[in-house]
Order: sequence, then C-alpha cells, then structure tokens
Amino acid sequence: APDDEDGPQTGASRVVVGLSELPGHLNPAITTAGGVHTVSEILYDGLIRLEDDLRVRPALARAWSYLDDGRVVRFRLRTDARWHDGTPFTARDVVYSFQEVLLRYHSRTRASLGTALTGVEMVDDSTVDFRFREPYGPLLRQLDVTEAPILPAHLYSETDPLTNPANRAPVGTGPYRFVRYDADGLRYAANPDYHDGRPSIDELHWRLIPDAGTQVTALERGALDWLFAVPGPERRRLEEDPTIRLLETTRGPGGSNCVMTLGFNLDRPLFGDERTRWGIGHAIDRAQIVDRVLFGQGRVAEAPISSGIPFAHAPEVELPGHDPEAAQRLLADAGWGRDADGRWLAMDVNGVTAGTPLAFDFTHFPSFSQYAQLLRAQLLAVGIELRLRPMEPPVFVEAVFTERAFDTNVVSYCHGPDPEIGVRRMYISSNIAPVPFSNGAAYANPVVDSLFDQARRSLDVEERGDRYRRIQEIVARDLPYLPLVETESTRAHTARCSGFRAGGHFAAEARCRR
Amino acid sequence: MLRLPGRGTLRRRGTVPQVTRRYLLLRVVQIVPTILGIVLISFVLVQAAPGDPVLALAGEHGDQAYYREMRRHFALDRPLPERFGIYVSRLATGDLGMSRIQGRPVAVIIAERIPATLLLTVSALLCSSLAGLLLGIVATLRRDGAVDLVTDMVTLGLHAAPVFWVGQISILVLAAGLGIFPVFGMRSTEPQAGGLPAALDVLVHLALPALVLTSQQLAGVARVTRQTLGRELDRDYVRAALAKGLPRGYVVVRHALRLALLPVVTLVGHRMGYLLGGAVVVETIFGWPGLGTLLLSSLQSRDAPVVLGIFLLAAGAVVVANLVTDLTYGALDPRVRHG
Amino acid sequence: MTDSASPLLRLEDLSVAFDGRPAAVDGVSLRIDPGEVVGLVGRSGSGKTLTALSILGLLPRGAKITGGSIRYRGSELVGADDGTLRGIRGAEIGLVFQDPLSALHPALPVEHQVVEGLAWTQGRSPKRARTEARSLLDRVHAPDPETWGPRLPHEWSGGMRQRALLAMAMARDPALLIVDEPTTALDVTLQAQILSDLEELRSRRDLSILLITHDLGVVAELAHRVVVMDRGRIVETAEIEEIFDSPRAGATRFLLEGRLPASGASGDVADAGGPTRNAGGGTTPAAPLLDVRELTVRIGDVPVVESVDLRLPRGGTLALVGESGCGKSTIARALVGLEDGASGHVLLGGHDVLAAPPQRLRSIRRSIQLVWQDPFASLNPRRRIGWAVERPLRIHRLAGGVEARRRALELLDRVRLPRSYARRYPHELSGGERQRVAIARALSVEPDLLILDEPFSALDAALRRGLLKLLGELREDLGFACLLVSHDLSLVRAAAERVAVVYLGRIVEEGRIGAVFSSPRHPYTAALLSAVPVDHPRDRGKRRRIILEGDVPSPASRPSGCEFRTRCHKTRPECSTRLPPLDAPGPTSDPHSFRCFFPVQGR
Amino acid sequence: MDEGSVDRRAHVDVDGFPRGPRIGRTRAGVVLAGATLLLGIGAPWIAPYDPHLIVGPSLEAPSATHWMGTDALGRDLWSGVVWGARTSWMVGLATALLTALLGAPVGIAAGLGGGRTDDLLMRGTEFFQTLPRFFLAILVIALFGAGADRIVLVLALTSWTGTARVVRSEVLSLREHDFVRAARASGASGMQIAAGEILPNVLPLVTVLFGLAVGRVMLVEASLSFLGLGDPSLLSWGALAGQGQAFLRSAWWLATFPGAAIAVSVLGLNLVGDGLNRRLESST
Ligand SMILES: Nc1ncnc2c1ncn2[C@@H]1O[C@H](COP(=O)(O)OP(=O)(O)OP(=O)(O)O)[C@@H](O)[C@H]1O
Ligand SMILES: Nc1ncnc2c1ncn2[C@@H]1O[C@H](COP(=O)(O)OP(=O)(O)OP(=O)(O)O)[C@@H](O)[C@H]1O
Ligand SMILES: [Mg+2]
Ligand SMILES: [Mg+2]
Repeated sequence: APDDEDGPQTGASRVVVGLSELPGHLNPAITTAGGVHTVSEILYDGLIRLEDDLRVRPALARAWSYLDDGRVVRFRLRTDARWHDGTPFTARDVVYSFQEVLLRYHSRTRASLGTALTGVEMVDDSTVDFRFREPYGPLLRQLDVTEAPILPAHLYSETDPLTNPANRAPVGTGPYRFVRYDADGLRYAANPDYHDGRPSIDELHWRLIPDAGTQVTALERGALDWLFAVPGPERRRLEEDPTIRLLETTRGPGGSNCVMTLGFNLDRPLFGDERTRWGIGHAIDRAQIVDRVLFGQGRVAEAPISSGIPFAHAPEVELPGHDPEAAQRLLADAGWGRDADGRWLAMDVNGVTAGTPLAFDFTHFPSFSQYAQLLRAQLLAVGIELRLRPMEPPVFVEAVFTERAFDTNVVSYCHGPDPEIGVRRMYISSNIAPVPFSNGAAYANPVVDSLFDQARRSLDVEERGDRYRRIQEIVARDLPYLPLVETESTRAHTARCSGFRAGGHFAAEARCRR
Repeated sequence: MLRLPGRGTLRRRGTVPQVTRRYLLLRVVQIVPTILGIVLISFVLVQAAPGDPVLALAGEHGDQAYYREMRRHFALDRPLPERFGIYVSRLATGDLGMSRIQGRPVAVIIAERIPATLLLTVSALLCSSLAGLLLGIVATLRRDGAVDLVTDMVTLGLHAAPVFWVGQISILVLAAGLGIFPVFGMRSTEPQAGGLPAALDVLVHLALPALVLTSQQLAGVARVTRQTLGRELDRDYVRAALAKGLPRGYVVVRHALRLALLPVVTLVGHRMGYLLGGAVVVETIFGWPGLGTLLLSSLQSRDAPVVLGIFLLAAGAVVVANLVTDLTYGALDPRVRHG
Repeated sequence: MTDSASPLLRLEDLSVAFDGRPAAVDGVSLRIDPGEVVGLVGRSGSGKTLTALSILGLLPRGAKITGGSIRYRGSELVGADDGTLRGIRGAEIGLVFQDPLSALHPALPVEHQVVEGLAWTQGRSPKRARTEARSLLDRVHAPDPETWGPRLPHEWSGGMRQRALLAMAMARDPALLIVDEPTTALDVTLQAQILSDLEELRSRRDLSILLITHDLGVVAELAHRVVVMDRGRIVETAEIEEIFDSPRAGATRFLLEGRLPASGASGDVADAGGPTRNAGGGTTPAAPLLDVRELTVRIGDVPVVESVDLRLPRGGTLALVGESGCGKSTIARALVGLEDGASGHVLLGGHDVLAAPPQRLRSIRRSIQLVWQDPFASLNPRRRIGWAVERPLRIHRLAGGVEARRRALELLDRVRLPRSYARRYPHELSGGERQRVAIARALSVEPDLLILDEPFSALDAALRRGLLKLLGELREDLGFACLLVSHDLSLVRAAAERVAVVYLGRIVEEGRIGAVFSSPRHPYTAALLSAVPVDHPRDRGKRRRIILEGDVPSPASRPSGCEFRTRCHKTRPECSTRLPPLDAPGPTSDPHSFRCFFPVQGR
Repeated sequence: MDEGSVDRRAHVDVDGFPRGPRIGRTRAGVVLAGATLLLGIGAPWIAPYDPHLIVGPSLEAPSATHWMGTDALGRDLWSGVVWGARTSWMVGLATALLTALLGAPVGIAAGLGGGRTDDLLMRGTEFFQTLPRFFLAILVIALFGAGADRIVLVLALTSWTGTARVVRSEVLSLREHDFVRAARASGASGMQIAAGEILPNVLPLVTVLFGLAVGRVMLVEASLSFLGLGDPSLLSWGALAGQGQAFLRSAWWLATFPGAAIAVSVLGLNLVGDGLNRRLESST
C-alpha cells in the first residue's frame, strides 16, 4: 500500500510535489514563465487573491475604495504581515514592486496595466493609491499573486532585480518559505507567521521528474502527493484509483483561461474572404480535439472569450461547427473549385491567381504538434492541405509577430481573469506591430477598437460584459481567429490529503491524514 | 572494421618510433587548436541561429523598449567578433558567462549537474567495459558453444536497439511492470540519514538508468573483445606458446588478451561521444538530474551560454578521452607507431 | 632406426579434416625412431603442417582428427586430455613453426618467449630465466643475445627469428623436434646456417627430427628417411638415397624434376636464347642499352645502394644476386625512377632516367618494364586480366578500344594463356598463370628492357621451369634485354649470361656466369655458391661448405674498409683500412671483376 | 620472400565469430533489412491507411483492423510504421551516401597524396572526429529548427571521418602493393592510379562502411526524433516512439512497435555489413 512507502514518520506532515523542470529562479515578478510561477507563487502574495472561481478576496490589501470618479483606487494594507526574514511588510514594498519591477519586467502587467496607470503612490505605511488617466475596470483582477506578486523592497531596492541573489533564495510573505534549492528539486517549509494562519502541511518538497508519465507512476506509488498536471492519457486511469483525487481547472501556471486559437494571417489574399475562413472552420472537428488531443481535459470553445470569464463570455455567439458540407459550400461560394484529386483550386477568388491550390503553412510550437497533426488530418479529409511548420518559441515569435511570415498559426492565448489582460491584445489594431502574442491576424476594426476601450473604462461589470459580448458577435462573424478549445488542466493529489486549490497557493489550506 | 596499425606488414624495419616524451608533449599541444576550433564553431552556430534569445525571455508580452533593454543587458547589441572575443577571453579564465534564464554563472549551473552525469556515465563505462570484456572472454573460450551463440545474438540485438527503446521497455517491464526499480530521479523523497543509507539510495536509483546506458555500450565491447580475441587465438603465436607446454588460460590472458585489448581500448576510448549522447537520452527518460536534461531544457529556452558550455564540456571530454586512449594504446603495445 | 619395436613416435592411419570438407590429411602412417631424422616432403598444401600440428593437439580451429592414432613412446595422444598433452608439449616434443614472425608474440621480448615454457613449468626466477634464455640463444648461434634478447621480434631479422624459434623449441630439451619449413623463408646463406645448426643439435644430443619441407635439397642435406606426401596421403616412404635414385611416386618425381641443377653445366635457357648472337664473338657492343654509373640510393639517410656501375647490352641478360636485403630490388626500382633518393646516372639508350623531366620519364618508362616478385600482389585483384594487360597501352596512349583488346589477346597467346582468361579475375588464376599475365602486361608496350624482380620465387619448382623456358623463347622472338634479380643461384645460372653479386648495396663481383660460378673470386660469392644445397644426398659432406656467420651489417653503419670483412673467413688487418676497388685483372673483352684484396684462387 | 606463406591468408579463417549458424546470417540480415526497406519503398501500396488520416478510435489496442493499434489521434500505427520506414531509410541512405562521398575521396587523397596532403587532411579529419556528433546534431537542429536536410547534413559532416580514416589506411596498404607500383612504373599518373587501381579496391570496403553507416544513422536519427528534434513533416520511427513515451503506461504498443522496427532494420543492416566485411577480409 502506498502509505507504507511513506518512509520514516518524522512527525511533520509533508507534501511531495512533482516538478517537470527546475525554474532558473524563483522571482515571479520579473517573468510570466510558467515554470517560475508554478513553484514561486506560494512564497508570495498579491494585494488581492482570486479564488478558483475568480471571485476577488483581500490578501495583502485589507480593503479598497474608488476615489476621483474611479480614477484613483486606494488600497488599505495589512499591518500584521511580515516578510519571511522578519521585516514588516509596508506600503513601500508595494510601490517598489510596481514601479521598479512589475511595470518593467512582468510583461503582462507592463502591457496591460502599464498603459493605463499614471502612478502608484504611497499615502502612508499602510495605504497605497493607484492613479489612472481614466477609470480602469479590470484592475482588481490584475493584482493577485500571478499578475502582481509583491517583492521585499528592503532586499531589492537599489539592485538589478534580474540578477539579485534573492531570486534564488527568495523572501516573500506567502504561506510557505524557501528552504533549499538543489539539483533534484526544492524544499519549502510552512510559514508559522503567515497572516492568514499557519498552513497545516509542514513541508513542501518539489521533486524534479521531467517526464510526465513518470510523475504519474510516482503519484500512484505514493512517492508524490501532488501533481500540477496529469497527462490526458493517464487521467482515465487515475479517475478509477481510489487513492487519488483529481481537480480540474482552467488555471495554468502564469496564466489562466487559455484558449487554443487558430489564427489566419489576414495579409494573405488566400484568407481575404471570410467565407474561406468560415469554410475552413467548418472543416474542423473541434470536439475531436478535446477527445483525442486533450483526452477530455478541456471543452470546445463556444465563443471568442473564454467561459472562465463568465461576465464576458457569450455562449450565444455562433462559431463554425464541424460541417464538411457547409465547408464545401462556403469554399465554393468564395470562388474555390475542386480538381479531380479532390484538391481545392482558386477559380475566382479575390486577389488569388487562378489555379492556386488551397494549401497553406501552419506555424506552431513543437509542443503543439498533436493539434497540428490532427488539424492536418481533418483538413486533408476535405481536400485542404496543411503544411506543418513547427518552430521553437523564439523562432515562432520572430516569424509570426515580427516578420509576419506565416499563413496560419496556433497560439494558446490565455485570456486571464479579465478580457483586458488576454483578449484585447489579440484584436486591437494598434497591436498590429512586432509585439509577441498580440494581433497576429492583423485584424483591424475601429468598432471593435472602440468597444474594447469602452469596456476598459467602465467600472460596471454589467456594462463591461455587454461591450465584450458585442465584440464577440463581430469577431465571430469576421473570424480573424478561430477559437478551437478551452484547455483545462488536471491536478491530482493523494486521497490522504484534502483542501487543495488550483491556484498558486495550492497547498495553503490543505491538510493531510496520517 | 578495426585495423591495427603496424600489424602484419612491417615491411621497412627501423622506422618504428617509440612513444617518446616529445610525442606526448606534441599530442597535448595539438589539443589547443582543436579546442579553439570547437569553441569557434559552436559560438558561430549559436549566434547564427534564427530566433531572438530575448524573445524567449519575454514570454507572452513585451515591446520593443523592453527588448532593447534586455539586449543591452546581455551585451547582445555588440558586434559578433567583439562578443566572441569577450567569450574566449572569459573562457580562458574558466568563465562560461551568465545564464540568460537563470541569471547565474554557467560554470556554476553546469558544475551542479556534473556529479550526476559523471556518476551515471562512469558507472556505465565501468560496468560495460568490465562486463563486456568478461562476456567477450567467456564467449571466446567457449567458442562456438551455446554461451558464444547466445552472447552473439544478444549483443547483436543490443547493438541494433535504440537506447530510448531499451529504456522504455525496461521501464515497462522492470520498473512499472514488476516494480523492481525506482523509475525516476537520483534520490528518494525521504531524507536519508547520513552517509551510507544516502549512498545506497542513490545506488538504487542509479541501477536502471546505468543498466540501460551500460547495455548500449556493452554490446560493442563484448563484440569487439570476442572478435579480436577470437582472431588472436587463431594466430600462430598462440599455438606456439601452447607448444611450449604453457597452460591455455595463461596463454589466453597473458598473450592473446594483451593484443586483443588494443581495439577494445580504442573502442571504449573513442566512444566517449556516444556515451555522452546516450546519457542525454537516458537522463531524459529517467529524469536523471544531469547535464543531458539541462541541455535539453536550455535548448528549449534558448539559453545559449549554457548550451555552449555543455557542448564545450562534451567536446572537451571527447578530446581528453581520445588523448588518454592513444596514450594507453602506446603503453599496451610497444610496437605502436605514432605518425 | 631399425629397432622397429620401440619407435619414438608412431602415426597410424591418421586423418584430419576441416568440418564439412574432405580429409586434408588422409590415413597418414609414419614412424620416427630415436636419433632419426625423417624428412616429410610434399607440395604446398599437401597436409604436412596439419600432420605436424595434430601430433601436439594444436590443430587450427575447425580441424579435427577424424581417425587413426598417434603414439608417443607407446602412449596414445589422440583424444588425450589437456594435462597429458601439456606434459608432452615442449618437454618431449618441440615444435618449430613454419612462419617465424607470426609464431612469435609481437609485443613480448624474444628472450622472454624463449624461456617462458621453462620458467612456467619449472619456476625460474626472472634473472635465472634470462640467463638461461641467453645461453639458449647463444647455442643456436643467435648473435649477441645480451643486446638482442630484450628486443621485440619485429626488430629481429628473419634468420635470427628462425633461430629464436629453434632455441624456444629446444628450451626444455625435447627428445623429438618437429621443424616445419625451417628454411623456406630464407635465402641460401641463412639456409645453410640453419641447416648446420640443426645438424649440430642433432649430433650433440641424440635428437630425433621430423623435418618438413618442400625442398628436396634440404632433405638431401639432413634426412635419413623421407616420407612424401601428396594431397593428404603418403605416396612414398623410402631411405634417402632411394628417393633420389629411383623415385617411385609421381609426386616425388614432380618434386625432383622441378629442381634446377645447382652445379654442373650452365642452364639451357640462356644458351637457347638469341642474345649470344649479338654478343658477336665476345666483343662488347658499342653502345650498351643500359649504362648505370655511380648509382647511389639513399632511403632516409641510409645509403642502401652505393655507387653501383652496371652495363647491359641490347638483348643481353644480367642477373643481380645477393642475400636478402642487400639492395637488389632497390637497384631495380631506381632504374625505373621509383626511388626518390637515387643519385648518379642511369642511362637508357642515352637518356638519363634520373634527370628526366616528368614528360620524358613517361616515355622512358615505356621502354623499361618491371615484373614483380609476388604474382598475388602484382595484379589488381578487382580488375580483369584483359584490363591489366591493356593497361600500359592505354596509359601510354599506344592503343585504345578494340585495338588494345586485340593486342592484349595476342599477348595472352604469346604467354600461352587461353584468350578466355582475359575475362577472368586474378584470383581465378594460379600463381604461374598470374606471373605469365604479369609478363604479358610488361611486354605489351614492347620494352627494350625487362626487369624481373624475383620473378619465380613464389612459385613451385615445376612452374619455375616452365616460365623460364617461356621467357627464353620470348626473348628470342622479341629481342628485349633482361635484368634478373634473384637470390636463387640455380635460376640465375639457368637464365642469365652475366651476373653481378651485390653485397650491402655494392657490387662485389661481376662477370660471365660460367666464369663466376666455376671460379668465384670474391669470398662472398664463393660462400654463396657453397651454400646451395647438394643435388643428391650422396654429395653430402663432399663439398666444402663456407658458412657465413651472422647477418648482413646494416647499411646505416657500414664496416670500414672492405665491407664484407666482418663475415669473411679470410679477413686480414689490411681489409679494414681501405675499400678494395672493383678490378678486372683478366681479358677486357670478357671482364670478370671483383672487389677483394685476397681473392679466392680460381680452380 | 616468404614463399610458403604467400597465399596463407587464403585459407586462414580471419573472422573471429562463431561458426555455427553464421551461414544463414548474412541472408537473415538481407531479409530483415530488405523487409523494412520494401515497406518504405512500397509504402503507398502496403499501408492500409493514410498514416495522416484519422481512421479509427483513439488509442485502440492492436486488433485485426489495426494490426499495431492506433495512436491518440486515431491514426493507424501500422501505416505509420510503414511510412516511417521510408523516412528512416531515406535519411539513413542519404546520410550514408554523403558520408561515403565525402569520406572516400578524402581517404584516397590522403593515402595516395602522402606527406603534406596527408598531414593536412588527417589533421582536419581528426578535428571533425573530436566533434561530439550527437551533441552537435542536437545543437544544430535545436538552433536552426528541425528538418531532414539538416539532420542528413550534420550527421554526414560528423560521420565521414570514419570512412576517410579506414579508406586511407586501406589505401596506404594498397599503395605498397606491387600492382600499384607496377602502374606507377609504367607511367600512370596519380589520377589514373586513383581511378584505375585504388578505387575498385576500396569500393567494397566503402560499401560495407556504407551499410553500417545506414544503420548507425538510423539510430541517431531515431534518437533525435525521439527527443523531438526530428523532421516534423515526415513520419519517422523515432518520432512515433517519442509520441509513445507519453503513453508508455496506457498504450504500450505506441512505443514498442516503432522501436522494434528500428531494431530490426539496424540488426539486418549490421548482419549484412558484418557478413560482407568478413567476406571482404577473407578474400583480400
Ligand atoms: N586454417 C585452415 N582452414 C582451412 N583449411 C586449411 C587451414 N589450414 C590448412 N588448410 C588446408 O589443409 C590442407 C593442408 O594444409 P597444410 O597447411 O598442412 O599444408 P602444407 O603441406 O603444410 O603446405 P605448405 O607447404 O603451404 O605449408 C590445405 O589444402 C589447406 O588448404
Ligand atoms: N623504407 C626503408 N627504410 C629503411 N630501410 C629500407 C627501406 N626500404 C628498404 N630498406 C632497406 O634497404 C635494404 C635493401 O632492400 P631491398 O628490398 O632492395 O633488398 P633486396 O636485396 O631486394 O632483398 P630481398 O631479397 O629480401 O628482396 C634493406 O636493408 C632494407 O632493410
Ligand atoms: Mg605448411
Ligand atoms: Mg627484393
């Protein structure tokens, strides 16, 4: 039995976590890299906390209020929080973290919040003001430990945050404190002074096991207690294992509500007609992706905005479903015709030389090759040829967003807790620029641009939701992107323990049976 | 396949230079341009590669100003020759630069991983050499017998099987199936009390990856031993030694093996590259926290200094292994010509 | 040897076969009595070595004794266990292997190998073993065991290696010595040395010897009784005289017939040849075809050939003789411009080969052709015979396509090979046939001079004869001159008009065959001639044999004065001061020159 | 000099391998390697399905309709293995060919040229030999992106040295043969000797090396593909096995069959190479 293999009972409770790769450092404020965030978020806090259902809870900030018509947001901070080295947490830490680190190096915060904010000011030791040019609706969702972890100013100020030694021996305010980092993994211990109460589990051990399959075996044998991600193929087996519990979530490390998205390069005459794009869309069986690539870890995307952001999600919007008939009809309407071999050739397509086949490149990360292969298979079945072009991330970024040398691509756009973070960047015309993971399709629609601005300015969730729904109607019709599937990830843990959460502080409230 | 230098037709007598001190010195000195060449090639490759390392750092967001800042930060805005000059002069002092991802000295990052890889490769090297030699000798002594045939078949098979496949199958059968071995990592999750138990723990974890890596190397050693020893045993000098009334075992070990060892030593020594390559695959499969896993993750994140560092280390290991082999060769066979 | 009740060794009906093949040794019976020397003779491949190896249970892999018995002093060796055999090996029966180089471990000092058996079985201290090794080597006349003992086999010369093997076999004082082709690899002087060593060993301690050879001359020197093998069977067993006087088996006659007489009348071939016509009553022709002056060849820094002068008239035949390593082949190669370190003058029809520019050299090469020693190595194994014969024509652009093919076929006719051979590969030909091809190839460009470097030494005696005859006829037809390089004096006598004796890269004697062979003036020539084995056992001991001691000195450190003095039995103090000139005291029309202060007096 | 042993090598058994079942071995090798080669050549006719199309349920165990089961997407593994043969063989053959084309001329030039030429070429060869092949391949492919052309190029660039060295030493010994001397004596030029005398003699050796190289390259290519560095637009055995790694516990067939296909091909090639090599050694 797995429990026997638990080794010598030391009296302290411990959770062993599987780790796919060692993070280079443990500073979540200078990067959005998943590897770093997975292990480091539990060491830190944000001003607020987002529950798994995205409800906003206080964290380092006790309370907040809107001043000056919403152009200033005032946060009252906790006074009982302390850094792991004993130094008290103050407003100075908040101001330093935003001004010197987050708005410079945390690329997502820099890109969204950075453009709206005019300043972060300390009012007193326990009060901070965020000042904006105009009211900024999404603010609260951008202040959790993922989007805006707070660093200790007393260790970081006057240094280069990228090379500060504290990145490898972090000091945070979070529920766990750092103990050791070695080639096999990491050790954390419970923070006895945690302002939200001492965690029940005494120690967290992170064990490096690069291979996901091996991680599962280790979990089954009791050598691991918690896994951030179970590979799809293994999930069904674990479901039946009474010693193991699963937890499905749309939250991923360093990003959440991710939607696997097919992008068309609208600069290409090939895709100039939205009937062509819709035709291609009808040829794709997105349910099959959920089934065979994700093994059920996800759902077919119903709308351009993720269902994980309920106030903005518009399930009523129509996206092309799997319908080969419709696909052929639309392609024919757009001026394509099939030859004897069943391939589509341009007959009378705007801007396309007659006789050009409907064959195009598909640029993707090597890690998304399963999607690529399945899409190739599905399109091949209706006579459309997809040429796979896997590229390592840096090459991909350069090719797609800098040089725009691609036909179609697939990107996992993480919408985050608010469309302002992850959706806006895909559609606004000012993002037709060499900005990574932005408007790759080169979609430009002034109406959409202005709707996004309205949604951002508003402090009223209802009103914001309405603007976002109107945006979705438009972009679903124009279809610069085809949202394929919303990916979920399956956490798994031993049945011995309970109370885990999906987010960064996954173990803070968990407890284990002996 | 393997041809001994100077065997057979030493037509022209008196032209066989011995291994001299000068020769040793020459061999050592020759290493310098080799290493410099390797440094240059690898540096140029990394620099010429498409893809901007800064983009890998940026993650999903970022803008031009941000990139410029990062570029300046890593001296990527300097001209190429200047960067190479900086790199080489630092290299000379043992400084491999800073990792772009981890922000730590590459030398330190690599040094952390060396023990694990060293443990894995050295134990595989020793096991495969000794076991291969032994297997080859036993098979030769029982020539044409069952042991010989079975050895031949098995080594042929191992020789042809890709190392990842051997790893996968052994995980399927030995680790996952029968549960005999731990399947990942280098240490248990439990803290081990002090010296011996901790060492034993590592040993248990080492068993399977080392076995897989050993199996890859062993086949070659056993086959070459079998082949050359078999060939030596057919030579007249063996029969001449027997005709003197010497016992067979003595003749095999003292006469024949001595010469048969030469190609085996060459094989083992010149397969350093193979061994390290195999280690990369095996480390990946078994989650062994060594240089191989570091190499792959650094490649994915485009951490050029680390990749370069590992590549240089591997190339250096190969160069040194070749040198040691050649010198051993000279010690084993006094006739050896070095030309 | 008449006491048939207690033979030392008795083979009865012994058969040996390689698995799955017909017996290689087929029902061999023979006996050896104490003190007796038995010769086992037969053509190459007749099973002699296998017979010898089976006695000690040392057959090569795959070979098995399939029947019969081997009794040593009455005890059965076939099927005996390893312990018994080990007791016999070395201690009772010593074995000297056929090929001395391969029978020695290449990486162990020779002296170590000599006493290894002794040291192992009798537990000698290393120091004692070394002393014993050196005295053993000394006993078989290996020079300077102190210096040479610790060296490796490849540093030893062929003759010395053969001696080391002898010492090794004798180390444990066996009662029977099996010697497998002890002299085949050696030239006459060394052969004489080894044979006299063997004779000495036998007479000093009542040793029995089984002497394996294909050379009846060797047997004639030493054996009491001869057993003749052919294709694995014994075809004749007889007392030694009987074999020579009245051979019964065909195989025996074959072996006897192949032999060219070593003494007596000069050979038939040279007499049959045309060149004597040109020689015109003994007057030297005006312009010689080949005129070599002061030819010196350095290999590295070593002068391997030293100021050699040679002259060869159009159509004439000159032989170069001398011990192995004396520089004969080097001279031959230098004449074609294949030696980079050659200096002096090599004039061929007035043009200097050594000074010729590349373009000129090509055409000179057309008029000199070489036939090489080893017929197995001189033809490209991956090219058909026809290709090989046409090749020189194509290289020199004398003919191409159909014309070349036609000429090649004609040449095959000339050397008496069926035209169909043009499509064969070398390995489908016997050694003699290959040598014919080599000759055909050489003749294809109609050279003025044919150089034959040991052309027949790799061949069976009977083949030699046939080829010699062919060569004579070709010479008569085509009129080319011949330079024959050989250490086989009987061959030289049969084939050449004039002979030059080479010692240490210098010519020490030169003259007409008849003159030189019948009354050699240089002691070296005399020793060479005396070393040729007797033609018939009855001549044993009749001839005064001059055994040359030791090996040829290295050309790197030539002795001062007369270079032969270190091995000369007539040496006097004067010899070390000055190099004797090459003088011809006799008639200038037929010069007989030699390089000695104290020449042997003509008979 | 040594009359008695001139043709000794003709009947001395030079190989050191067990005698017994070796008779059929080369043939077994031809059958094994030939079978997978035929799969590759005849892929369009042999494969029951298009290996890129979804033709069955996801992860179905081997059955009558899908002999080797299906992969996660529902593609037929047997068809994948059949088409994979084409890739593995193509990469193997192309690389080995390039290796031979680079290595043999260098070896011949060094062996025949001697002196400075030899020195220079061998220094270069030695240098290339010290480059750790697998690491360099990983480096190049990971940096420049995956592609069959790059794999072929890198592997050939790091493999030709072996061929060059073996060919050179063969040429060195051939050069001392009398037939080469004979050609020189009769005035043949360097090129004539290289083409007329040397080439036909090293060709069989080069062929053997070629065969062994094909097998070796297949293994390296498979390992690279396994690590995800193979050509993504081609189906290869290594890539199939690499995909199988994720399903090691849930779908044993995915890792087992492609790996076995590699082993079988390489085994066959090695058997053939060994056999030819032996024949070569005992015939020269
Ligand atoms: N190792 C071997 N493998 C196969 N055949 C062999 C082997 N050794 C010898 N033979 C064959 O056995 C026969 C007898 O060989 P053996 O060596 O006894 O001849 P030999 O009379 O000693 O000839 P030689 O004068 O050339 O030494 C020959 O036909 C030879 O081809
Ligand atoms: N490359 C070399 N380096 C040093 N010495 C050499 C070399 N080649 C030949 N020699 C020496 O030159 C001398 C003459 O050699 P050569 O081959 O001409 O002799 P040979 O009379 O033809 O002998 P054989 O009868 O054995 O063929 C020998 O002492 C030999 O050792
Ligand atoms: Mg013999
Ligand atoms: Mg010679």
